[in-house]
Amino acid sequence: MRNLLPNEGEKGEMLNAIGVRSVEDLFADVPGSMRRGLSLEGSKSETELLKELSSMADKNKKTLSFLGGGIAKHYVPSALSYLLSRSEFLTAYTPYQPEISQGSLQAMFEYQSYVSELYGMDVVNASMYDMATALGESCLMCHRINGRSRFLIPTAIGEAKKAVLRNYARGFGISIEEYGYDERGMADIEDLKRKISPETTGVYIETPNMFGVLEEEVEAVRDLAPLLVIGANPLALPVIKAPGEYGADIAIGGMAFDLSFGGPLLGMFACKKEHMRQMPGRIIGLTKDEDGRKAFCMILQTREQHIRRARATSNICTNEGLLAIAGAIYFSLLGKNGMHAVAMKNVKNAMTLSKRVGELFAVPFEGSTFFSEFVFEHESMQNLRDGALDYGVEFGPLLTDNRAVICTTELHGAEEHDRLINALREAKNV
Amino acid sequence: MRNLLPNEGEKGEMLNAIGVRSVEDLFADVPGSMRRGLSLEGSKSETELLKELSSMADKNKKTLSFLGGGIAKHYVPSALSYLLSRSEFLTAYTPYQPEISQGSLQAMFEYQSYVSELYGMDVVNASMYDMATALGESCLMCHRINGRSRFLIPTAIGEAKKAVLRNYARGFGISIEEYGYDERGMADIEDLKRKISPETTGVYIETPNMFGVLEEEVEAVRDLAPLLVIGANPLALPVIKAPGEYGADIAIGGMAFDLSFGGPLLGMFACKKEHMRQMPGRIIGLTKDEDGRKAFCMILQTREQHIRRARATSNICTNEGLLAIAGAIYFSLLGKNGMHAVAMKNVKNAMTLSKRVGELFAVPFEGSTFFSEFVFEHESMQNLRDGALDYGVEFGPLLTDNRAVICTTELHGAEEHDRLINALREAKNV
Amino acid sequence: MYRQARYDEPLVKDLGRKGRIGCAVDEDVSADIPKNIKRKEFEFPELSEIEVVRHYTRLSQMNFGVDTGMYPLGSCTMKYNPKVNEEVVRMFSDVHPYSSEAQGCLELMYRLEKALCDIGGVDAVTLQPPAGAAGEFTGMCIVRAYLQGSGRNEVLVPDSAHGTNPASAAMAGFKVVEIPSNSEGCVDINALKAAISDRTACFMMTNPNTLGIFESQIEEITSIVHEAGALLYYDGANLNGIIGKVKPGDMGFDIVHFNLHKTFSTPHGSGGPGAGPVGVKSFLEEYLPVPRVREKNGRYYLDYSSKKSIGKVHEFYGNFGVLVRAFSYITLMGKDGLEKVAELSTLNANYMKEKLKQHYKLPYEDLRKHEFVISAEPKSANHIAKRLLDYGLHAPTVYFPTIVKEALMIEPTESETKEALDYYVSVLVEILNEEEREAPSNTSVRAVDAVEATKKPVITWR
Amino acid sequence: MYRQARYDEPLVKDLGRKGRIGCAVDEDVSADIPKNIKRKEFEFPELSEIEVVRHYTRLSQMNFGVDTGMYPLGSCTMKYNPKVNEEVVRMFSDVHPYSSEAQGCLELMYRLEKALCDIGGVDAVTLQPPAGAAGEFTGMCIVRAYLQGSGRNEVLVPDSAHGTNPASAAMAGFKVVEIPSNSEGCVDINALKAAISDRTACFMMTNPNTLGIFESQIEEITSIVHEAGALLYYDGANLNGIIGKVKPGDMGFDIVHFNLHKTFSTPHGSGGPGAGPVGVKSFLEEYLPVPRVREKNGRYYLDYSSKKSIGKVHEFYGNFGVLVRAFSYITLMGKDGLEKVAELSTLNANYMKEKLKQHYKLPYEDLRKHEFVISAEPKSANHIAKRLLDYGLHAPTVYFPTIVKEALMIEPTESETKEALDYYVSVLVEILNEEEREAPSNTSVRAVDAVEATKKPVITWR
Ligand SMILES: Cc1ncc(COP(=O)(O)O)c(C=O)c1O
Ligand SMILES: Cc1ncc(COP(=O)(O)O)c(C=O)c1O
Repeated sequence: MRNLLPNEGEKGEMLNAIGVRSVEDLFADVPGSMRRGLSLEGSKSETELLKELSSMADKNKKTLSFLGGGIAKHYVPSALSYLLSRSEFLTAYTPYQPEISQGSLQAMFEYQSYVSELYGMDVVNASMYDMATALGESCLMCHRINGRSRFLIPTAIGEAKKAVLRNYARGFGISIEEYGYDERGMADIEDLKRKISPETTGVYIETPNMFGVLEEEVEAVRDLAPLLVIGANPLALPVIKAPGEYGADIAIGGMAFDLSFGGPLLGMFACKKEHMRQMPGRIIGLTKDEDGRKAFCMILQTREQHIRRARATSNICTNEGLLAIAGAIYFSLLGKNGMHAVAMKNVKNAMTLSKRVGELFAVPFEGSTFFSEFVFEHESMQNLRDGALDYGVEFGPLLTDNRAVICTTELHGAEEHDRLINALREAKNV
Repeated sequence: MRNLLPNEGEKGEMLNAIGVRSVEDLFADVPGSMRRGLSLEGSKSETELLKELSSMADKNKKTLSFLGGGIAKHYVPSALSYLLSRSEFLTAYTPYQPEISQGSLQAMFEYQSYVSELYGMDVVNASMYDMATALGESCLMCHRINGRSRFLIPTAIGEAKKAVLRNYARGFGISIEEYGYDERGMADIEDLKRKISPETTGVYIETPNMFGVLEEEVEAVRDLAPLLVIGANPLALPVIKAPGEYGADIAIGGMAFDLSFGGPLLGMFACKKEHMRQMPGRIIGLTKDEDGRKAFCMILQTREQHIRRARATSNICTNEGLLAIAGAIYFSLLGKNGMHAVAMKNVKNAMTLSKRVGELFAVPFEGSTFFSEFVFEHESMQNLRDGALDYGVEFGPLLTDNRAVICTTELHGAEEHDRLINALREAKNV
Repeated sequence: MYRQARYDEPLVKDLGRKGRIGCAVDEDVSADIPKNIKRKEFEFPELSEIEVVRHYTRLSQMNFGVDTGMYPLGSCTMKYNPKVNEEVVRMFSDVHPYSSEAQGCLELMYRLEKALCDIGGVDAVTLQPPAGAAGEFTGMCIVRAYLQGSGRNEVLVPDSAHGTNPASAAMAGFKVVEIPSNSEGCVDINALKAAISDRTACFMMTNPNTLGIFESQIEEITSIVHEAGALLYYDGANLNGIIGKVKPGDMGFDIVHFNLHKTFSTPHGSGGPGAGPVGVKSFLEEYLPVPRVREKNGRYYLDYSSKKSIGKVHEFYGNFGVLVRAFSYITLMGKDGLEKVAELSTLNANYMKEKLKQHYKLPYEDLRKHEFVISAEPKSANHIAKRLLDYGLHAPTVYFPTIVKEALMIEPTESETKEALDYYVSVLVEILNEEEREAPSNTSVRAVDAVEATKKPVITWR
Repeated sequence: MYRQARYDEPLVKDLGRKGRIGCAVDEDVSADIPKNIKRKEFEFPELSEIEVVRHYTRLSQMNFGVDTGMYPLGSCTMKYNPKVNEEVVRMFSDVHPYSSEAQGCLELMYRLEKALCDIGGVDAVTLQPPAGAAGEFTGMCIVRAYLQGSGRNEVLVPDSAHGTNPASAAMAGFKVVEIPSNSEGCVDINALKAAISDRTACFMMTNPNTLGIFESQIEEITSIVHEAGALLYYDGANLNGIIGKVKPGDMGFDIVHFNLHKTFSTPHGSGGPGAGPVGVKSFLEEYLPVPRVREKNGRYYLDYSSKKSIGKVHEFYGNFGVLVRAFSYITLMGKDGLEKVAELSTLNANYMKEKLKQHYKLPYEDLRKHEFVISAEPKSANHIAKRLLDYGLHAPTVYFPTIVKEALMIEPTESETKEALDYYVSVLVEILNEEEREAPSNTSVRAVDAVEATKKPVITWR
């Protein structure tokens, strides 16, 4: 603990310089009646800490994972973790002083550019907390743009996202309504037509959706939506049409580099140029320095809370900066061919495995194209899941008592698929 | 694999520029008769590689380790591993161009200075391969200094060190002879007196020695030795007299930051100023640049193989540079108080545990002061060791069929000691 | 003299060549994509691994972090981030949030909540908000839920408040009313009394406030607010000045957020991720986001059952990786260490303030907690900031709080050595007195044209 | 224009203050040390963690590695070191060399030996030597043991040989005889014939040689040496130019060392650690150092039984951490990848050479393998080197081999992009033709006074 408190030995000297007698004098302004110490344990050595926390970490059992549901373990090149560990990126604040922060600014500009290419959108911010909060912000942004108060979302998106969205919408009195899915697991356009009204501010559609289905009805949705918000898995975009190609007003996405029990995540947010000034979050711009050299800085800050305060486009301040840098590095390492291969592999693996699982269980939405995950059915999912766990294999999440997700990414090969199928077969027969 | 071969796509263009037609033309000078391809497997993806190697690593069973014998697991602050991972240190070569390599040069100079303080010696080189090769070099250096051809070493040092030393000595016709130890496990001065002769070039003594015993006869050895070589564990030196205080001509030592199955290790080598020009290895010196700024560069290179060739003081070229930098960082992080505490803890743990083990087994050399390790006896050590392994506890190495080392460092607490004692008690009763 | 590294580093898109790749993946896969949704064109730069690594290594050297030098950004608590935390976080990096085998993660969350309850003087904590502002928003959602139907739709904030406070309140649907500061830089009690009414839902404050001054009339403030039937919200960004000395809950706050990336030493990552856990008094516990972490017979589990819960503010359980670092830090420091954090951060701030007030204008009364604000007048705060960069020192926060002209807001934190403080002071004095000159010159680029950048926004390379 | 970072960074001893510490250890321990051996005074600098981290972070920015820019040191094979290797090595970092539970480590060693046998065209390999020079010394010990009593006590080396070759031979007790190069820069066959005798124990060479030229008379050389009853030693430092194309064993070499820190992409660590495994033909296998790694029924074990073994050259099994990286690299690259290493490193070298020979003097004939030597004449090699630094490019090896005046020895490796090669060439041409000027100016310090440094050696801060 002393390693982090360098001036312990300099206290006397410094108190002298201040002209007080004791450290307590520095707290004379705090009413004594409310003072109270901590009841935590005492400080630990690094060795004790590592022992304690590694034994805690060991309580997380390792399984062969087919877990999905909006987040999945993907391949992360070692070079990425190394570069992110560099303290010049890791221990910097938001780049308020651009001259001494060109490194993170350029990396974030590159991130914005990559996302812009990937999503086919004009304007990208330098990250949101996650895809769920990005969805929330997109709803508010629609409301700012056209003033209307009904936001339509698919039934086939994760419950968690809906819960977050509702919190964002409530303050502005925006109602969230759902439109259903058809037998292919895609947007039910007839239902959407029924739900849409002059009060609709925007319509959200997601691809792949909660069922892992690559959505084929985006165009039909666009034709109906006053403002179109598309959520897309960035890893799928190299092989499917970009939100920009559909004319999305806003596009959102999310990414996890480490699973890290669900966070931190990278929330992506992009929009059309015409909506730029309604955009939430930080934006990095390219400019020049005094000598005419290429330089970067934060721009359009008058939208933000530190200037606009109560009328800001969002309250976001600290975002997921390091993950935006991670994004830039990831996209650079994968490049065109790597991104393409990963996308293809996630389709291929989902298709192959869904067929094999389909031999044992009902797999709804067969015939649709799956990206990395798909849903299957069993009368008692919880039992099946527990049974598979006995074989060291885990799938999920459960969507209902008899529906669950299986997720298979580019990290899986035939061996992993075999292990899942065996575990499912055994667990089914119990 | 393609990620490491950027010019695959540029081949044609580059061959054109060279003026040849195919890559094969570049190998026209290699007689076809001797050409043969590899029979290795094909290239792997990063994912496949990590799967394969982590399953290989999993074959190393984790035990609670009391293994010693010249190398032990010690506390390594996380800041050290981080700083060493910085590629400016990690991926640089020997600092042949000092102007662009001041970072590693200053760190190595600081390493030399730390070792100089620790060992109380004038001159330190920027690392040797390990302590065993440092011993070999010290023997040759004695020979260079006085021309004599018998080198005396204690019986109570590790077999491996002796084997390395013999290889170094053989080329110069130096005979290696041993002097024994007394009932305290320390240098047997009477025996040394018998062995010493006008042909003796130098005498080596080590503390703590193979029995973990802190040597108390160094002065007596010094009074007899024409040239005195002291080997000391750097972690013990904050609490025991430095080699320089005894007037050592040469001092050596070794350190491991990661165990890493025994390597790489840091070999330390220091000498008196008067012997400086006989010193093996690279030396960093402090000087100035053109503007009068503090600067560092390699010095006294005329001793080295790239200039002196067959008459160099050693053949060493690549050394353990990164570990010398690690040494500087380690010493800086621990500082005076940390080094002192670690030293004390290694004595205290060894003393405490040896007493507890002494209640179950014979512990020779009781009454001597142990540093981190000690020896104990049992009629069938191999069985005892295997028995303890069943309890997940490992000690060793075995010195003989009925003697083995137990090593306990600053990483152990009462809990670990209890586990060892229990395991030993159970294993003994089988 | 300091000089930041400089490389003529192109945009990544201008590196690489067709056909290259920066990592070893199996490139030989294809699958059928329905024609109507298949992408026709997809272009990304193509670089080999060495090109990517060099590019971002060079960029990193053109960036400045706490590990590079002193970074006393006021209100940001740029303390040193212990490296051991990075080692600990790797132990937890591979756990899926929907895994049912994550007892270790749940235990960590449970124990971190308990520790924050102790530190904050609150009864229950949610770890879900992914940043301080998200914590504020969570708090405002709780206020909204708790006061539903009461007709209370105003949130009061001091004029010295951080921008996220009014923004978060507004996002939760409240009308924001600003309370002016008095001549001591503190909440003007009369103004507060005048503003408060049965429309008031909540008063948001931070204490010590953004001037670094402890609002010693806090007891009076809380009783005014509570008697009016409103809630009191604590913005925890300034906890570093009082941690272990006094607990926000004990001051009378009902809702408290913690900035783990400030007080609890998790690195700022060039802008994030952070974490903004929120603690509440027991009467608000059932409003906290779901899931809650609970324990039964030594097993931890996630509980989604709370009926009154506001729902969710993050897709999963928040920025768990940040939580791990904070837990590691709290464990390392312990009670004794954390109590010293307030002492030494306050000592450092007052030490600098004493030295500087002989040269710079120091508005408001003397004693500070962990930070203080001076005015650069008659020079511009911006110029002082840029000149500091030339010495390899990061600038303080400038122009905040807005109630001080040419504000320089300095927060040295407990991490800095006396020598570092002395050097920073000496440079501040030197540049105040020097002849006017252009700045900065020693950074990788010189003064950046931000005006042009916003006028003609270039946001991507497309 | 490139500018290396610069900090006025004091020596670590001038940082810190009495009573500080840089890590969290239990400081409250003491034990009895006998008075006669107890140390009275022990002084070390006392720094807090932030001071240590800043100090070495700043120093690192004043250093240049492969990750910073092109580093074409001839004979050193400064290729890019894949980051995945650093991830792999961590998996093995905690195993004690005397553990009996280390099957994973032993398997890795066993399989690495097999892979090197394949690559080297040899029958058995020891991984023990901790560097190239140590490999040479090991080889010479083997020669010594094999020829014991034969009266053969001379080792021949070409005059272009690396300094470690004669030094290693001498350290093993041999007399060293230099063989001059012919006008093509290769071994002068007649001189070899003249020098060889029944006193000759061994001829050490590297092929391609240090000029980057493949000694195409290698078959004649090996038969001369073997007919004379001597052994042939291969210095593997230059394997990168031929790996996968031709095997040293197939060229007729009896003993071969490998520089894992060159051909096999393990980072050089500012000077080490390296690893210098040695391979031999079967008739020499029993002389290899102990222990050997053996396999029986799927279990690996260490075998110390070899009677004729030369013993040991490292306390344990060599630089295992380096071995892991090399194994990882070989696994990643595979047969197809490794074969391309020679192709592309040779392509890159010849490409640069072709462009440069229009401007610089190129001694000896044209075709090169992975490296080539040009002469800076009439300028000095040192000046060219220093000017390169100003562009953020590391200099080539200078003044080696000594048979070329003002030698610049350039080895681009297969890692570098064509663009990087083009840029390096363009800078080399530019600085050859520019007016004389002082150099370097853009590095963290300017020209270092090495003469004074050696005249009055200051080796420590004491
Ligand atoms: C006083 C104050 N409140 C709130 C915040 C917002 O916290 P965050 O950036 O984590 O959203 C900050 C951050 O700068 C702050 O300084
Ligand atoms: C041709 C040659 N041989 C031998 C060596 C010695 O290898 P090491 O430095 O690993 O001891 C080198 C290293 O520079 C070399 O270039």
